[in-house]
Amino acid sequence: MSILVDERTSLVVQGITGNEGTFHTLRNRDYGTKVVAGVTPGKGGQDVEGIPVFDTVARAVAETGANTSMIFVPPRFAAEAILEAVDAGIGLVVCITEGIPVRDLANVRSYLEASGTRLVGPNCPGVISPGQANAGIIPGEICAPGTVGLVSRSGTLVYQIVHELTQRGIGQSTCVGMGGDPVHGIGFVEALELFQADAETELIVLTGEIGGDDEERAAAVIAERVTKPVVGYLAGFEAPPGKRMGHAGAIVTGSSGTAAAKAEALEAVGASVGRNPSQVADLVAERLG
Amino acid sequence: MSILVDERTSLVVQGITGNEGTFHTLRNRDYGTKVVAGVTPGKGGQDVEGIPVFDTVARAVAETGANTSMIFVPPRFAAEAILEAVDAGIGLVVCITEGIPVRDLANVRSYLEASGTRLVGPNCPGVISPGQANAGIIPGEICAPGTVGLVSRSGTLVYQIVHELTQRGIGQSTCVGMGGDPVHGIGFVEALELFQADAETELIVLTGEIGGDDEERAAAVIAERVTKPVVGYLAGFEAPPGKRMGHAGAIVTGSSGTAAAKAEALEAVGASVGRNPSQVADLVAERLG
Amino acid sequence: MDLYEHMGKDLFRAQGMQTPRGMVAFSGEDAADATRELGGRSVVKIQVQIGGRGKGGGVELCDSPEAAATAADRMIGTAFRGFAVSRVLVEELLPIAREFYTSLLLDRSRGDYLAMMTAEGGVDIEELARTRPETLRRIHIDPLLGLRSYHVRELVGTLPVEAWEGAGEVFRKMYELVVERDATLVEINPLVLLEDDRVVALDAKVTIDDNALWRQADIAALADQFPIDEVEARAKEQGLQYVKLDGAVGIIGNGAGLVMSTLDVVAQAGARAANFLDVGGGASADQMATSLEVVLSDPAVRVVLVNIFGGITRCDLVAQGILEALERVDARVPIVVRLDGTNAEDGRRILSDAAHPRIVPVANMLQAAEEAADLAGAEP
Amino acid sequence: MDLYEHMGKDLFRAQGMQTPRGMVAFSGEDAADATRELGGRSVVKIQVQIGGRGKGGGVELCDSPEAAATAADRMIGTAFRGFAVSRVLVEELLPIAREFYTSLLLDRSRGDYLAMMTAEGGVDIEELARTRPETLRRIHIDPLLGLRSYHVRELVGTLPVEAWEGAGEVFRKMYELVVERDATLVEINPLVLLEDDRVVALDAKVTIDDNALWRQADIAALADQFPIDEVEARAKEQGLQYVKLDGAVGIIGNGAGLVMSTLDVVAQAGARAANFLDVGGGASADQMATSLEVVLSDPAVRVVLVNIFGGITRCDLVAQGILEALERVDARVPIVVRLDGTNAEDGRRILSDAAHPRIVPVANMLQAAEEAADLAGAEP
Repeated sequence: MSILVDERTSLVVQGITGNEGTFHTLRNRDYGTKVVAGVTPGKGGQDVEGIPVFDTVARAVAETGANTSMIFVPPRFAAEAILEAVDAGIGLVVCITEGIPVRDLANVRSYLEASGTRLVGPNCPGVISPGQANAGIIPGEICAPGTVGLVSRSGTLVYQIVHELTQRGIGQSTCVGMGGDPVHGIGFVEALELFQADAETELIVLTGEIGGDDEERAAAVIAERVTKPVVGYLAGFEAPPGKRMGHAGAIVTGSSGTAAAKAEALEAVGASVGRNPSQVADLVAERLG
Repeated sequence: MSILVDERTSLVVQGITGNEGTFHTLRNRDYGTKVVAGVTPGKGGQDVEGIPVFDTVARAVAETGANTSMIFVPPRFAAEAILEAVDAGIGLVVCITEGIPVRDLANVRSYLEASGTRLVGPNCPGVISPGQANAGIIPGEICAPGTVGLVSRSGTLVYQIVHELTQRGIGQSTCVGMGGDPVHGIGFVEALELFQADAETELIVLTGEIGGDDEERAAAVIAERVTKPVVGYLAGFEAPPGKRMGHAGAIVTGSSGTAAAKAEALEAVGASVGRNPSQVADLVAERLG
Repeated sequence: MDLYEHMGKDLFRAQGMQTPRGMVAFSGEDAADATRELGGRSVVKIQVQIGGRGKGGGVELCDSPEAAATAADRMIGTAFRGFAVSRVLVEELLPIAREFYTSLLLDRSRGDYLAMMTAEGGVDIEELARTRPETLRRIHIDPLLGLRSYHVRELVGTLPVEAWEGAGEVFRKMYELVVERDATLVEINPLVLLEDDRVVALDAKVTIDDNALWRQADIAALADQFPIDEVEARAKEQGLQYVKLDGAVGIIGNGAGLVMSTLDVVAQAGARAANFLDVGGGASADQMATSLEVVLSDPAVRVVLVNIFGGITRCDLVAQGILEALERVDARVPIVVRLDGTNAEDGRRILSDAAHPRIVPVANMLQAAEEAADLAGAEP
Repeated sequence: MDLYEHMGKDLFRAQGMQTPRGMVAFSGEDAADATRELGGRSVVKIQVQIGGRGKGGGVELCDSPEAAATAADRMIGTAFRGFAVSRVLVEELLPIAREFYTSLLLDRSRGDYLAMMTAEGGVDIEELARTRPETLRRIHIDPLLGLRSYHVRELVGTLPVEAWEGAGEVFRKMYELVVERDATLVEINPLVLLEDDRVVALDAKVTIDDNALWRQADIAALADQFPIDEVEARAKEQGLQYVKLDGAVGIIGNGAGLVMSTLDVVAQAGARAANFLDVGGGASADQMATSLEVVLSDPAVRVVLVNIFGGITRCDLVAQGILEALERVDARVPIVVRLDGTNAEDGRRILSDAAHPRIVPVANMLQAAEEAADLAGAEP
């Protein structure tokens, strides 16, 4: 088992004919992911190394049965691309695109609420269930199948921590990069619930950063309904207030959204919080026994 | 038990200061319904026979804890009134108003899907759980507490059938007038599910009419997950195609939406369908044993 | 409200859509003039609030003004499928390369809008959906989200590429009619691609939401142009819901569902209803009087059945209303009255005390139907 | 992007909101002229991209042009809470009857918009929400549904009735700024009711979504007017995410999270970061060279820590990039390099083969931090 993606994932890539889109599509197919279709308006009928390209997601779904979408289209068109996937009945949308206006994302999120579609991202590295499927840009080579579920706001911290885990011989059920934008799809709360319900996952690693209150809400969910051990990590203790640290969502506003407050919230509900990525991997090893 | 309304219902009346609003508010209070507030923009601070009036539903909820709204505002403002109730966190909205533009209702319905609010109506007589609460205009005098759940598109057919039941000594758990508009809130499907789950309800009466496919969808639900006996009635066998029979939604379009097809669909899944209201009551008596 | 084709096309043009040049003609002479102005050839089309004109002889290609006059004279003043024809639309003939179909309508089951488009022109769309669904593009549009470019891209997909832009633009305008003009149905069959690659609406079937006419005053004003039964018009003025049917039992009841049910039980009793009339919630003497007048003005009516279930309506007041009404109306036929519900006993006593020669009080709805059927069968 | 008050007010006026008459002044002389034009009295307000000016001495009431000149001279050229002051806003004094507070902002937890209004003017809103929540009206607006009249009715409810219409109108315009101008924050504190019942925005705090500046070209152009660190400006031109901090360890990494984490581990090792620099996904020689130049241009930097985790980025290419960069950049301090992930061994070998005197290769992130902290502590 795993969450979000697995061997039943049939991937359609929106923006498949762009450089990044083509590169990661082929990379994911090489990893073993079932990539069944691509979408680029106006390029329907073409193919990308044998993967058929359609003009709309609806066509791709009708012709290939795609159930998951990965989005690489430019920021001006990305919100519309998510909506298109929702209307086409796609179950999981993974939006890699960075720089989407937040108002567009607010519209998307409102529309998602009444739909049966889940969104990961945007501005995220995507989702990988090692050995099963990769819908995103997390390098498959650093992952290994196993029982640790990982969810992170930062992409490179996913890589860093997965790498440390794999080096210690600890595999992962699924790694989710939820993205660094202030308004996003699946967050810690949903990921925790999915991992808690996933039979294969034994321990959950949660990697947060400054800004917003995702981590604080995660802590509430851990207290209420997560029985599996949780190891946390927070980045940004040294970030000054009012400065955006790379990610659009990574900003301490006044006294709210600090790494210290988030670490405290997680520790208060029994999560072990590591001081650095390496220590996170040590704590995981320890708690897995 | 009962569905939708009961002794925990705290009613706020939107449009309380209009003639109809005042009349039915007081009638429902006399019936024993807990009417806690009214809303009329610009009349906040006044009262209607001791019931405080507020400028907004949000205020009414904040000050009185209202959980159910009954709407009597004119058709041009009614859709907005429903949205206001949704945003104020009202759990059940009963909209009596007739004549709301269907585009406004389509917007409302889309918004409702992501909310926790249920809508009954519009263009409906409302909901009564005899002996507990009345949120609407169904005359309490003709009802009696009991175990028959009734749901109807037509208002006067609710009265007619409830009357026949009560005269035979058969009481009702809840009577729902779902309304005669083409786009509406709770339909047969939701009512069936609620009655099926309600411990007190032993038998369900479903009163349909020409137009749309609510009855056909109800039949599918009955087949799938309703184990309680269902007695049906259909009005409009004599209605000619293309003519709107009073209700905006009561129209046979081409060969679709006929009473005969609906009766057939219900009988095919084991419901007993009466030929007239009196026979419906007879069938109920029979099946209750 | 179902619009005539020419009214629908007026809305199309106001929205910026392309339609053939054309004029409404009320006589053969008009049609000949119009045809002359259009260059000597035209298509003459019956204007009625119903479809199926092409197969029903309601559309004729005319090679000369004289032919147009003949066609128009043949059409005007007749009835098409029971609808009186007062006018025809005379339009230019266009060099058509391909014919398509498109429609946009309120999907009442889902509460959203359903759009369809296909490159197969001039076909029966329900038939096509059943037999060759792959040729038909269907999408749903959430009203809060609105129309998006991917909806349009998906819809036009079966059309030839040269028609994509034009057909997409037409569809955007159709959606504007839903949003801005409260249309619940917009159907164009055929939508055509011309030889110069323009995409033009050759037909227009538009329905506007009756509940929204208050905010579409110009469209509401068009209602005057439709032929309407005099009796229906009178009832409408009085706020009564009246539909003319073809039996002999006049029906008056309170509530649409109850009246429909009354029609059915009368049929079950072996007679047929002469009308549907919902007197509404109040049922005052005034409303009763108007209702009786309306129903009795139909010469086919041989008996009237008044079926009132008193909910909020009080039956004693209804009984008084009926008696007062009978002082103002010449009741030329028997009136079967069934009163039940709130204050029914008082109401029945009032009627029996009055002992009006035309009033036949009955105990319940079934008895009412049987009595009315009997009386309808008897000599008038 | 946080706008100056006067820019926010320009947007307000463009939207049809009322603001006091005023002029931007870049000198005491300007301020005196402006005050003369305003009738001899004015309020002089520091323009900075941060709040708290009222309590911080950034606002001064002036009874004469001379007083305004003095105030402006005192303010301009200084720094307010670390923000350089290049200008003041000189505004007319208005006859104020009451002061209110209102704001509208993106609620990132819910993905909708949160609006607040209270009749309590000039207070700390977070404090008020904690101590007297009943005085504060809060509503959420779903972006697809949009602003509705009941939202406005609820918001203005604690204000005096004579302010309802004016304040409601102000709020509608604020919401337009969200929809039309991509504002993520609009705060007016105070919003005032004048003695003649007009409602006027006395202040303006507006933030525009950086991700939406491509469709707000006029607002994007305002960025030139903000004081910006020269180094930050250079980094921005190169597409690098750079934030100046006040330690001695220059940090370069790939990915915002990893860079933040590097800042933290450096602090844990006892040193402080001189900057945040995210080199992004590519990490080519060009990007590396620019990154090094940017970081080294800060004289406080005594050591640079390059922390790269190769995911898609290949560490061998990064190593080559660093070496090439060092041919173009004068590396005046040691450069601690940690490479891990894809092709890390190749990368490390390339660096050790090169044996560049300034490069200090390390095995992992913790070691990198300790090494860097050590070097930062040593003599430069």
